[in-house]
Amino acid sequence: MSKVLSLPEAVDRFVPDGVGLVSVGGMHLHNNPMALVREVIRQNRRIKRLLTSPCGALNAELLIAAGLIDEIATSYVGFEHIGLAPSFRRGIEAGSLKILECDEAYITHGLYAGAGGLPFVALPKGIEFTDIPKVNKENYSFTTDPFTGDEVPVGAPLKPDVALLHAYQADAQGNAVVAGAHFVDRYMALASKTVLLQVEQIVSTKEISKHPQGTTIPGFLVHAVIEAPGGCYPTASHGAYEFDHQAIVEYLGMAKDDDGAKGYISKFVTDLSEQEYLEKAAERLEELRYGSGPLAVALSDRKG
Amino acid sequence: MSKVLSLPEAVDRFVPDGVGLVSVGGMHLHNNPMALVREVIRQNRRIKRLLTSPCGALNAELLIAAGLIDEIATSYVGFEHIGLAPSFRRGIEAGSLKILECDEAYITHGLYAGAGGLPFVALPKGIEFTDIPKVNKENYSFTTDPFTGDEVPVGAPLKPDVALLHAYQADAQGNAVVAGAHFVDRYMALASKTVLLQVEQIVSTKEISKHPQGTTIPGFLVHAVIEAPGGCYPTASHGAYEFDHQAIVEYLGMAKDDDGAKGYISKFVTDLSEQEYLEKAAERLEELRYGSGPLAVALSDRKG
Amino acid sequence: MTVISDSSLTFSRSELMAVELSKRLRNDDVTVMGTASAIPQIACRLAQLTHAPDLFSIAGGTCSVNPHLAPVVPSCGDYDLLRADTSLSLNDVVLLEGRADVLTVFFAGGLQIDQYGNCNLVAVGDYSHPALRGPGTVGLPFLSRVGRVLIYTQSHNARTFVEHVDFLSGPGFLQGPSSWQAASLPGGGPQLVVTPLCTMGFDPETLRMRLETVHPGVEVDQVRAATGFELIIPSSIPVTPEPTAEQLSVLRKLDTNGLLKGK
Amino acid sequence: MTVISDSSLTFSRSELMAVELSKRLRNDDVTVMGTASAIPQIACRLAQLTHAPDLFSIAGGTCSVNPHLAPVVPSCGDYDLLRADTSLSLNDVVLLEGRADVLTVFFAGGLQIDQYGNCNLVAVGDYSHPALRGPGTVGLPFLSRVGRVLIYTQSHNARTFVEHVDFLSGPGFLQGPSSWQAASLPGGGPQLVVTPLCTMGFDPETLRMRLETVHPGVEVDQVRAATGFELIIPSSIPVTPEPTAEQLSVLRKLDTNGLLKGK
Repeated sequence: MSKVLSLPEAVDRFVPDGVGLVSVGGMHLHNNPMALVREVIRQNRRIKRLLTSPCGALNAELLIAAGLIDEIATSYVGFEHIGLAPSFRRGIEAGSLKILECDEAYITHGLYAGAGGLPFVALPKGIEFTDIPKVNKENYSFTTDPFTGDEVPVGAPLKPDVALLHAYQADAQGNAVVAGAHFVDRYMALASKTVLLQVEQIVSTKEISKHPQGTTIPGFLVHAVIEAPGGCYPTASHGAYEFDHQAIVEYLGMAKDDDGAKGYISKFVTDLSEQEYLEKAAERLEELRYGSGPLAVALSDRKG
Repeated sequence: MSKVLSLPEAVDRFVPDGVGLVSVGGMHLHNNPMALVREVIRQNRRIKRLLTSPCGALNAELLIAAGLIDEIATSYVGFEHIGLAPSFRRGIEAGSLKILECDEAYITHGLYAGAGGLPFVALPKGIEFTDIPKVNKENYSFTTDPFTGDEVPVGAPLKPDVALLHAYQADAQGNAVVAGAHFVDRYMALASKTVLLQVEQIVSTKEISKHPQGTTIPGFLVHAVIEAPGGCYPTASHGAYEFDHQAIVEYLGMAKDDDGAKGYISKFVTDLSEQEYLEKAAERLEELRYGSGPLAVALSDRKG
Repeated sequence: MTVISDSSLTFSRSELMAVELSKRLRNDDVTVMGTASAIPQIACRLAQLTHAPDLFSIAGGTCSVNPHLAPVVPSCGDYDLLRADTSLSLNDVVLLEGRADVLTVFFAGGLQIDQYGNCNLVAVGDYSHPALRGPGTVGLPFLSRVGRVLIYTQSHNARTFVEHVDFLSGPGFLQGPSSWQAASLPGGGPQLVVTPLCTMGFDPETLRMRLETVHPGVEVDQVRAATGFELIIPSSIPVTPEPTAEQLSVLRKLDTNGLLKGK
Repeated sequence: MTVISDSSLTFSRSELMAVELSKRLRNDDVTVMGTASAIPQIACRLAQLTHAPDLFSIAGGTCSVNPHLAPVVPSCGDYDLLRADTSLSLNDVVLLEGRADVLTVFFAGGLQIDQYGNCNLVAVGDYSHPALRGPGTVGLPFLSRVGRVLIYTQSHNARTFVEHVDFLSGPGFLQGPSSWQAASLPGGGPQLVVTPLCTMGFDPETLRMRLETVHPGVEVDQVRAATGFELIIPSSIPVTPEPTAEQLSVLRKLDTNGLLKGK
């Protein structure tokens, strides 16, 4: 049974307007599922809560800039060495964006708990000495360790309604290869009710099963497979292309205020189809493509 | 800094007589670190508690047959389709072997908790409807889920003092490749204070780093690397050789009573050095070696 | 060697069991099996190759998904099982076993199985001084969470099918309707029991085991005598349909090792 | 571009910071770094290539161990970092971050850093209506568990070095000796702060920050003025040693992208 859908169909079918908790994959400027993010913006689907990996970047920032996010659960949104995330920052400073303050360990262990049907997860000592549990009582609490009698910090399970994820390759059933770092994307796939997967390339099941140990997302977790070559641009797609530093700088330049951010959204998202967007980016994408250096060779069995 | 030690040196240095909790890797008849197990028997090191993967086999059975185990924490010891584990069974029926009754989910999540410094782990609903928590109050308990107010089952973290593990290859620093299924071996490596790793082959760091995505045990977790080609025999070594059905049947034939089991231990373990044992097994090992079928080709990048 | 051969087809009881399990699998199922699972492994492959091509099946040891293997191997941890569509880790599969919404079928068994489908793989007799120590429960507590539990055993006798299990290691319908409802478990409970003699289901009212079909050549009284509790026996019991020529042909192409042959 | 050039050597402040961090690393260390970590990444590689060949170093984004990369890249999540000795998953690294007995060094920083080494990456001002919203804390709560915390920042001014952090997102010595002792945390707390002006340690009695060395060309009064709390200033403050020719040579072979050059 093929799960292959076009980008507009997949978002239309699986991301209802006003959807509850959406998790968006990728970390920092890598493997952000930007084709899915752009399509959510084009279809103007409001998201009650957005959950990022421990480090969100353009994936969260653009959805915020488009005014679609009520509340964000995250431990970081930014552009690493390039700069802060302007719409995220302005939204919180202005009070228009609510935040569930998280830390990396909670997001990771919370997804583990969500994936495994664990009622909650006990956290390692330390978080209770920060101000984080004080400002996020929805995700953090305390209970008794029955083995020692101590009060210990615990986190609520994270169970997204929808996950927007990127992988390198998948077959039509959704069996997928993650070519580089997995970040927390696999746990998002395990923990989420509905998984939308954009990939650089759809291949046959026969092809994907040549590398069973690299094919780590099983199709039964996936609800829609979208072929989106270049779909992480301007972020990196591990195994395919690097992130585009100058495109990020261009965004940061435009997004200095809300109007500028909206201008970027119009110019680069809503005024264009995904295909038109990628046609404009095609030349840059070629320049950013990984060559045949040692890593490309070492990881060549991950490639199509 | 090389961590390479001979088998006798590694056991002598890191497995003191009367050691607390020892975890032994491998699952069913696969990747049992038998060279380490045999050496522990030769050096007659008593183990207070032995922890198996969810499915222990010859790794646990031989240590029990040798009379070295006071108590075992396990969810299964047996020989799958071949038969029950006679010394395990007799020990418990006679009361000479104590048992901490566990289930697969607790062993897995408990190692996760031990690996991560989590004070305990909340378990998915269900175990409380079995008799297991009633007979193992040391590992299972109950506490309040502060998010719902429910009483939920929880497990204590598993933190072995020593792990006896097998991997396919390692470099002298202990960076190691697991060639086939990982079972819970990687979590044992993460959760244990001291890790002894037997490998089919020691290779250079340069060689091992050709496949960074397959090299999933970092050297800083490993305290001793032992080159033990054939060291899983008569169990399978994923990527190298199959298990020896007839050798298991031979063991089961001899171990029908305690004297028979002791006879096996003398004949196949204590009366021989590891090298002498493997010389006797050499012909069978050659027959059991994986050929060059489709899997061998698909996984060839894991090979030396 | 107990071969059933009262027709033009000749098949073993284990082959019939695999076919019966296979027929209960649906195209949208995600199945998991554990230790010594040749019968369910073949049942799943057979379903994939006949009526349920999209079924996903997880080999509980290696945790590979949809192993391509033919011949089927007896150990669930075999390296060859890694030739598959996808590889999960054991940790992933244990996580998924916490979730009844993802995994829909688990194949279970026991040293003892009681009238409510509770299973015991731990100990027969007093737990502290067992008459028979079993291997251990592995993943059986997961029975309480999975969509449908399909039980199979190659021993149909009064030592296996008991009034009450001596140690509950795999929850079926617990102590019956009131305890089952009070538990409000996410799983759907046991649905089927397949043995070398018959197939059994569960009465929706009492949640007690009920005879459904007897295998060719087996008498109802034979089943009754081999069962250590009062089995619900409807007035009319059909004979288990024989495997079709197609089913047997597919099955035997998978089982060239003959794991099910003659058993 | 602030180049220090009062000797035959010429080096940037960032290069000096990397060298100072490097000198604090030991041969048996296992280090972790996070976001935007060019300086600690180079510090670790430099240590491996000079006095600490057995040091293990984890790039917090990709979670590769001992990346071989030269030139060093600015993003901790870069695909090229996977060229390394070993690959862990993010989940593995988060697990290890629960354990002070395994990971011995974490490189930290903050929008605000207070006199006890507490860090804030979350919000400046009132949390509900912050004057400056930071990116978020990522893994900083882990500071309380790791063996030694090495803090570095490229901003040495009174907005960064404050009496009390407005939001505690990375625990240092908390509110000083009594709170630190009461917490009995597994980690050893902050050991060093490196800035473009100086290096600072912590007074063992009061656990307050104490000036250790001033970088070449920097006056003690300049440091005092740039620090928003009362820094402990011993009577005699040595000048930070200049990087050796060997250190600079190794460092620049790693940093052919010039990430630290001229900063």
